[in-house]
Amino acid sequence: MLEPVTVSLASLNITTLAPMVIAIIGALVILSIDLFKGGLHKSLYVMVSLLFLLLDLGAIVDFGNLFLRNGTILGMFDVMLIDGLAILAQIIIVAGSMLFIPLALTSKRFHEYNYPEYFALFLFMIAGFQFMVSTDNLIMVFIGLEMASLALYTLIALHNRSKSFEAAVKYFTMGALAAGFFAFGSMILYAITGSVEINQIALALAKDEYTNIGYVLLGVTFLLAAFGFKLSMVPFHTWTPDVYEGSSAALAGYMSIVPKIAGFVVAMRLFEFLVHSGVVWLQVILYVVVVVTMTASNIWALVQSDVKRMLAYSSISHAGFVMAAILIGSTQSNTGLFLYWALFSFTNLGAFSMLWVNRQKNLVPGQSSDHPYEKFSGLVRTMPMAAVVMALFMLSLAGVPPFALFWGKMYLIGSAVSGGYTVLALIMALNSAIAAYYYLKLIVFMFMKEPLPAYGRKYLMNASLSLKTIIGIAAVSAIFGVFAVNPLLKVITLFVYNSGY
Amino acid sequence: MQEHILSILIFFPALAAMLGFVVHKDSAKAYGITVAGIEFFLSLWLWHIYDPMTSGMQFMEMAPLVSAFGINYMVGIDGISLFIIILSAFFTLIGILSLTETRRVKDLILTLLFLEMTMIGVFSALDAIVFYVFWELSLVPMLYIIGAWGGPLRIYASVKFFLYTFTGSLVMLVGMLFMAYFYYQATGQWSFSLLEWYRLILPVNYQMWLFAAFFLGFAIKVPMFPFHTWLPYAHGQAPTIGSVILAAILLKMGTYAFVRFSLPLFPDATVAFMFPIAILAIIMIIYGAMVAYAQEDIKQVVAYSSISHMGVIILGTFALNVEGISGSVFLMIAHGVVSGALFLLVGVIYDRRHTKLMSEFGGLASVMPRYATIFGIMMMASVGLPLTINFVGEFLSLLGFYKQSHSYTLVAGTAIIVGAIYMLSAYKKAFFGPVTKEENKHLKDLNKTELYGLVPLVVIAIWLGVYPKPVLEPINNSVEAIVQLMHDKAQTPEAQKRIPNLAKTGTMNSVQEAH
Amino acid sequence: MEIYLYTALFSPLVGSLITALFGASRKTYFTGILASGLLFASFVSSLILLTYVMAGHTVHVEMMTWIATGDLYIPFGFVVDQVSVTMMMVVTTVSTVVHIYSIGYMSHDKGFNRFFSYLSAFVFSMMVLVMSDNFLGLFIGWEGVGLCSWLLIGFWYHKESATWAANEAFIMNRIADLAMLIGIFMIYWNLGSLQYDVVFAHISSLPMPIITWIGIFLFIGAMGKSAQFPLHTWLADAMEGPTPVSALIHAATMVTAGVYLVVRANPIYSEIPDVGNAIASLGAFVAMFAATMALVNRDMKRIIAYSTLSQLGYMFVAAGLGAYWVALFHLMAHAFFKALLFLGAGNVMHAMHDELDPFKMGGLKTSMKWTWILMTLASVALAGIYPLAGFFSKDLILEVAFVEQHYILYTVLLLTAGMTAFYSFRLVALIFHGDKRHLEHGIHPHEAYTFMLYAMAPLAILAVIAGMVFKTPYYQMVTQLLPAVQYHIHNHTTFWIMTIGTQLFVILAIAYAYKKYAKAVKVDKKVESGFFYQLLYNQYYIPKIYDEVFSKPYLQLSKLAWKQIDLRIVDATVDGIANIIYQTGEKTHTMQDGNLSSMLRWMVIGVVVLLVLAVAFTAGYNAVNLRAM
Amino acid sequence: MELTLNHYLVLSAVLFAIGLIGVMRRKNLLMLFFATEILLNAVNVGMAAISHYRGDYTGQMFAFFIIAIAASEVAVGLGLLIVWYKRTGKIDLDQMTSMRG
Amino acid sequence: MFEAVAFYLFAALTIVMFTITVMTSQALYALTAMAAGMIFISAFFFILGADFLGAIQIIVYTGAVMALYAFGMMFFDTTRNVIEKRNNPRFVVILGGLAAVLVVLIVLAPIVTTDLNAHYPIDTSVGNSQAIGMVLFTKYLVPFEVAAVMLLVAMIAGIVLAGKKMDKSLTLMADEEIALMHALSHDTTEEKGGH
Repeated sequence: MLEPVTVSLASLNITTLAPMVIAIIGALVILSIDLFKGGLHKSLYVMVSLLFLLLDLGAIVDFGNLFLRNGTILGMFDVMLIDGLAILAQIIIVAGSMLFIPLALTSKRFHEYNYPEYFALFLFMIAGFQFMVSTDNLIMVFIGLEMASLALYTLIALHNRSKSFEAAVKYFTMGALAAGFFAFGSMILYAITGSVEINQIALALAKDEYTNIGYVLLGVTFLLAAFGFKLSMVPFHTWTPDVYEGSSAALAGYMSIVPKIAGFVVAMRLFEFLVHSGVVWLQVILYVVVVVTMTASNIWALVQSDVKRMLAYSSISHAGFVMAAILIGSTQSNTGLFLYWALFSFTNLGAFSMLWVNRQKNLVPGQSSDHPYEKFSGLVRTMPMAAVVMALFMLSLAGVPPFALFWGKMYLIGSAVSGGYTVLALIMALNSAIAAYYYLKLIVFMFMKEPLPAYGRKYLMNASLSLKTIIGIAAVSAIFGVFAVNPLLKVITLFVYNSGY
Repeated sequence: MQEHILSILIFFPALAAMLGFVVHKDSAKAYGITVAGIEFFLSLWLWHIYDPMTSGMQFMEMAPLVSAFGINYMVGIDGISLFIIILSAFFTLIGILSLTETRRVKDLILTLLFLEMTMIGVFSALDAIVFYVFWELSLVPMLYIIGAWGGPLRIYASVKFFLYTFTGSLVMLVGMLFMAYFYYQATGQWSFSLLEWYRLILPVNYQMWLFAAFFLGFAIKVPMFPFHTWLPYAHGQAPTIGSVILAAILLKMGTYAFVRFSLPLFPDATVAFMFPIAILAIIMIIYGAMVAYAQEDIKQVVAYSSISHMGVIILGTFALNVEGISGSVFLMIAHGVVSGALFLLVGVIYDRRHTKLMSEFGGLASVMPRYATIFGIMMMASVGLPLTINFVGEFLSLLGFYKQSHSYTLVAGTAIIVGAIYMLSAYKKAFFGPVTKEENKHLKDLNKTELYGLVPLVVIAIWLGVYPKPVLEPINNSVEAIVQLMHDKAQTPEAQKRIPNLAKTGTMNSVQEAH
Repeated sequence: MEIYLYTALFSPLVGSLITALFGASRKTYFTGILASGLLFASFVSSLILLTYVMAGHTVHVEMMTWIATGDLYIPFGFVVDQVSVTMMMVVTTVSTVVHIYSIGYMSHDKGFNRFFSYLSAFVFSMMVLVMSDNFLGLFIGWEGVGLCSWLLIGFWYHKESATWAANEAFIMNRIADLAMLIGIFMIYWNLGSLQYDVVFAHISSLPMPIITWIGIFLFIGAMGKSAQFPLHTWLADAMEGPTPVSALIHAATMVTAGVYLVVRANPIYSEIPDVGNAIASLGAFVAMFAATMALVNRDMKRIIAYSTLSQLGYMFVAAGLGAYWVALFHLMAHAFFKALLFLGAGNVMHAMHDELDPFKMGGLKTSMKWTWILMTLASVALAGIYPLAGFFSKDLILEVAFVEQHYILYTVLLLTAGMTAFYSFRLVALIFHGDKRHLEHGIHPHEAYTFMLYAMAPLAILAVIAGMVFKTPYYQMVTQLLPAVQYHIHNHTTFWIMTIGTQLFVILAIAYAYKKYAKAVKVDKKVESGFFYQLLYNQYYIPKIYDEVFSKPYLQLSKLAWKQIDLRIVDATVDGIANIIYQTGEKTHTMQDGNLSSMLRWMVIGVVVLLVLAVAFTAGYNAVNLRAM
Repeated sequence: MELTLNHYLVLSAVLFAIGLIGVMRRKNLLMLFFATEILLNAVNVGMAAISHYRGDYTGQMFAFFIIAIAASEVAVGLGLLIVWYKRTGKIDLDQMTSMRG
Repeated sequence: MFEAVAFYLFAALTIVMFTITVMTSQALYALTAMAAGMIFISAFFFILGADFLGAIQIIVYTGAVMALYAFGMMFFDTTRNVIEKRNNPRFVVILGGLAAVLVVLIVLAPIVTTDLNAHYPIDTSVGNSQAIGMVLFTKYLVPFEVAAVMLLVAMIAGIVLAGKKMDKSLTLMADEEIALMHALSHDTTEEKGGH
């Protein structure tokens, strides 16, 4: 017979669930509000979401303090793992979400914002990502991932036009395949180690001295494919441009940041010990994947005719760039990863917000996508401030100093150099040069061409004060990012180093 | 104020540019002149309070930027940078003064002010990353200037300019990071401070790689053969003001960086690469001159002549002795003045006729005598006539390199011949002969605005040719410090031999040594 | 004395600058008079300095630092010693005359003011050249006169030929200047200074090869300025400039700078007699070579130019053989009579409406009596007839060659003397005697302004007396600095035979010239189409060869470098790389065909590739481990 | 012949591959979703087998959650299909190529 | 022995069923074959002693999932022959086959492990369901709850997506049209269609 289990509540550390629970409660609150009184304006939901996210962030920051005092916190039968990575990732996730959710406050009406469920799902998704990063149990990762993904698919589809359905279906289907890969990969690792917890897996593998190398590689292959999908590594990236194009610019921007950081953290937990285990294969594969992802997506971005698709490819490239940090696997590089992503999120937020504000509902004749380059022709004449700000984001993305992203880029390349990956560092640098071309292309259109009359009054269609504020925040942080670098570096290093990465 | 003079110099124009958004577009030029004028006077004041007898850095400022990674905002100047800074301020002023552009003048002027910030920043940065920041940032306004106000191929030209330079400098960035990593390994601390780096003696094989990485960045900027092809396009398409600044200041960034980075950081590699680079420099000199000779467009002649002259500067830099390096630094300034003036002059004629083809002109000397005179003076300066500014630099550069190699110098010396060939033939085509074209018969001679821009340049070109001492002396003192540093750091016997030791001999009495 | 030095040096500059201000304005005699006046001041100052130097003093001033860096220290230093004062006298005298003359000559020219500005600038440069106390200072003047020469040759810039000649002169001089620079570099790196006194004091301490190379390089520099073969072609072409310019620059002063350099650097050349011999040989060759070309030329000014070239050859013979003072003396004498000759030619040109072919003139002595007299006088002096200047200076060089036992040189020079006499009087005969052929062309000649003739008078006087009167005092003065060697043929018989023989030879040549050209001119078609005539007439085809071998190929090569190398290779490579990247994108972005099925397939392909690698790696890993076991 | 874990793993792999073929082959989205179910089921077999041979419940847990996930995916997937079908009247993925390049 | 026979039998059956599922062009066949395959898979669970899982498999898959799919099939009208354009069918099979071969190649190797201690050892003394419950509500309590939330998410997603509100797209409508639509909707009862 089974013995009754007695567990002290204290040892459970139920508070470890606090951030996610806050998000979930927020979602439920939104649903209930709608239940009692329907048809409320979206601004209410935006603000409620924002409030709960603020609480969420508060909880995380609290954990941050706790972590700095006591180190890693385990909870709920060791399923929850709050370490530095988790805290940093959650901060980026929640903060990123907080910056994106106000983008719903457009002056034009879009379908998705009519749904209170949209905001509920948004909060569920955030909770999903939070679960995903604050555990090292593959089951938990999987569930968190799926919860977030399912919500995300829906959010994309709610934009409600054929392109967004197409995007959602594509994303969903590929996601299902990736889920299969993830499950299979976890199964293989479970088969050889008898565990689904990453640190246990690492221990078991080390104990066995990687005797079952075939199995290890098999498992890693499938997991790599699964995370390759999530992080859009070539050739698992194919969904990215289509999904970005299909979804609203706001969501596309969101997708380029938040889901990826969650993916990076899990990938870091999973692959880093493998990289350090001396499995040459993995190093080589990661190397190849990183280089191919960076380069190929850059090259494809060159030939795009739509700015959003270009940004999609560019974000693939950025992801590849950051993936290099995992390959290098030093404290410096992991710090670099978070730094880069923190800075990237602001700049990318800005860039996508700029697309969002100029999203027009009715395409002009001959316009095949929402944001063709031509639309930006001569913007500096018609709306100089918008052009300057957009150019600023492009320059930052291109890594032109002193704008924010340059510092991330520099630090990452620096970590490659000090990690002994000189050639990689050079490739990273040269890729930035290729990338500069397509960012410049937009600048060229904005600053050096004559305005096209067809698009004359289409810019800032969608702008509202809150959107402008968000863009302002992004712009300010892109320009003055340099002053944030030092504190960020210090904090991130502290967190990353104390988590043992 | 004196302690923060450099920061003021760097950021004043940028701040002014931001405020300038408010200024009405009709008053933009006046605003630009005011700001550039103030900046220029500040730079003159900087010269005034600069102590020419000291060789080290002056007016140093430091503020932590990313101290966790050893990046600090650190600026300071020595004799080498001082004059290029003044030149930058000067040319911005001259450029705005003689601006004839009518399209979106305000944008152009504000862009120029931003550009001024980056230029002064580059030349006063003492931290590699700060240097890099300004270095890269300078591309942006230039991109805009070429791309928005340029000729028909402007977009191609501007993007090519940007990407080419950007690529090179990214490789340089990797080099800088490597350098910082070495410093970290050696001392356990991150630092990008140039002065800290100077203290580091690197293993020779690392020096080679790092030198190569830095070289790529600098060489594209200079531009050295075979990385020069962005230059003709950039100049050919750029508006006058763009060409002026590009030729006068931006190109100097490359050569300046050689002096500031490559030489003192990697003395052994510098010596090892001296001859290959000298060969490139010689190719630049002769090949550039030949290509210039073949041009049909007078602006392209000047553009290619820049390549040729930059070859001499490079040669002087790699002479590795005080004479050569001082000469090359002086020539940087000289070439700035002269090529800047020449581009301005080409701009004058372009404004009137909207063509730069020499075949469209001829006989201008009789129609526009003042113009022809000033052009002639500047051409002669460009050719390196004694008592003009260029001669001092060219002479010293070649003199310096003669110490390293006689035969190379002999070949490089053909600069004075081939230079004369393309310049005189271009002058002949445009200015001499009968006036054949009807349109040319009634061209107006230089007007007052144009003279305001050109006359000071003529004065400088001659003044510094006759009396280079005020400029040459500070340069000399700073260069001596660099050469001594290089000598002290040199490890290979070859390098020790090639780089003179100034400390030991004191005032060299070579007559005695010759025995 | 410094004040005189500065006056001598800077008053031409002041003149130049002031007149330059009027450069673009309408002609005003004021400029000409002012420039001439200032030059006269310079002349007077030079004269005062001459007396001072004659008394055995020298003046040496250092005005200010010019270039100082590293160990290099170059001041603006000026020295007035026996050598430079000679040159100063020559320069100021001739240029004063030419200035005054030009007021008349250029009176109808639009560029009157500009002309004086250039001319004075030239004088200033020349003064810097001769007065400098270091090599780089000399180089300033050297290049300065080059510039002024360029300006003045191309003075009539609307003429294609003039501008072409100007550029040719400048570029050719530049070639030589490079060598000179190299020589300067060598001096600096070996001696650490460029000051004459330091250099000359220590030159003998250097190893022989180095001195030799220094000597050679400096001489190549001199060759350019003095138009020695093979850099001579520019001089004849330089006659495109106004005639006073030819008189001043391309006869009296600038072209003699090369000789001056060799004389000035005599301590160097004394160390290397072999180089000296080579210089002398080249000089003799050029003397003869130029004279032959002058024999058949049909351009009045070119004939005189070739004659100048020939005389420069003489000077180099003297200088090369170590007879520096003789070279300098001939330089001085030559300056007077050659300038006179040119100015006379200028009068003729004016009268003939710029006609230059003497075969289209004739019988001018009636209408231009004074010019005739002056030119004949100058020609006699040039031919070296006793007691005119040429006899004392030129025949002295013959003696030098003889005394130094360079008989071949002597023979060559002797023959050349004959030719000189012939072509000089061929010219005089063609112009002033015989039929008035010019009437066919409807030209009615008239004599030049009187004041121009007066201006020429001092030169005429000097051409007559310079040799006779100046020789001894000059020798005494100049040998305080230069090696004092008296060239006397001690055997009196030989001396007399030689002197009288030479005189007879020259007179015969003159007589032949008169006989052939003074009456009716018969054009002998057969002779003219002969090989030698054509060879000489075409200047040994050298300009043509230069054009074919250097100019054209250089242009071709330049075009090739631009169109083929720069655009097709260097630039195309860069664009090619960019294009390859872009095209790769164009070609491969179709991989994203928007079809979900292929997207899924890509994912599976990715997995399969990874699997293949995994299996391969596992196999390899196992193989290694098994072997290890 | 004793059954070992490897038997099950091979079976799992084969089933997974069948699923992959289905995923790649199917153009009808509904039937494509069938194939994704096969993928997950294949994993479940393996999980249960490992759990059995290891004597560890974790595998069964994993399988349990996978079933849950599969079920939720069906819900969302069908929802997406329905809107898509309502809009276009087709669920053939070849119709879904408006975004490319 | 029985186990082996059962294994091979069910293995063959599942493989055949799933092959039919992916290869047939009849949607109905595919659905049926899949349902059958699922049931056969539950047989493995029973063989492996995971009774609870077997039960769940049958209930969830054959009960819920299949029902959903069947509903979907009817909705999409895919009961007839499904015409699918095939491109490179051979490529697909080769790729799939290759994947299978490669994975099988690896999983054929025996697993060597020193770590034989199960984290949550199977306790034969109690029933499978009980034991599962024990683990599920201790260690996997959080995942379990999160899975519940996930199902909620899926539910909301399904409802929202299939709801009537999706029929008209505000995204594609101009502002005037939306205003007009709202004006009309106040008259009718159509307040909101999501629920």
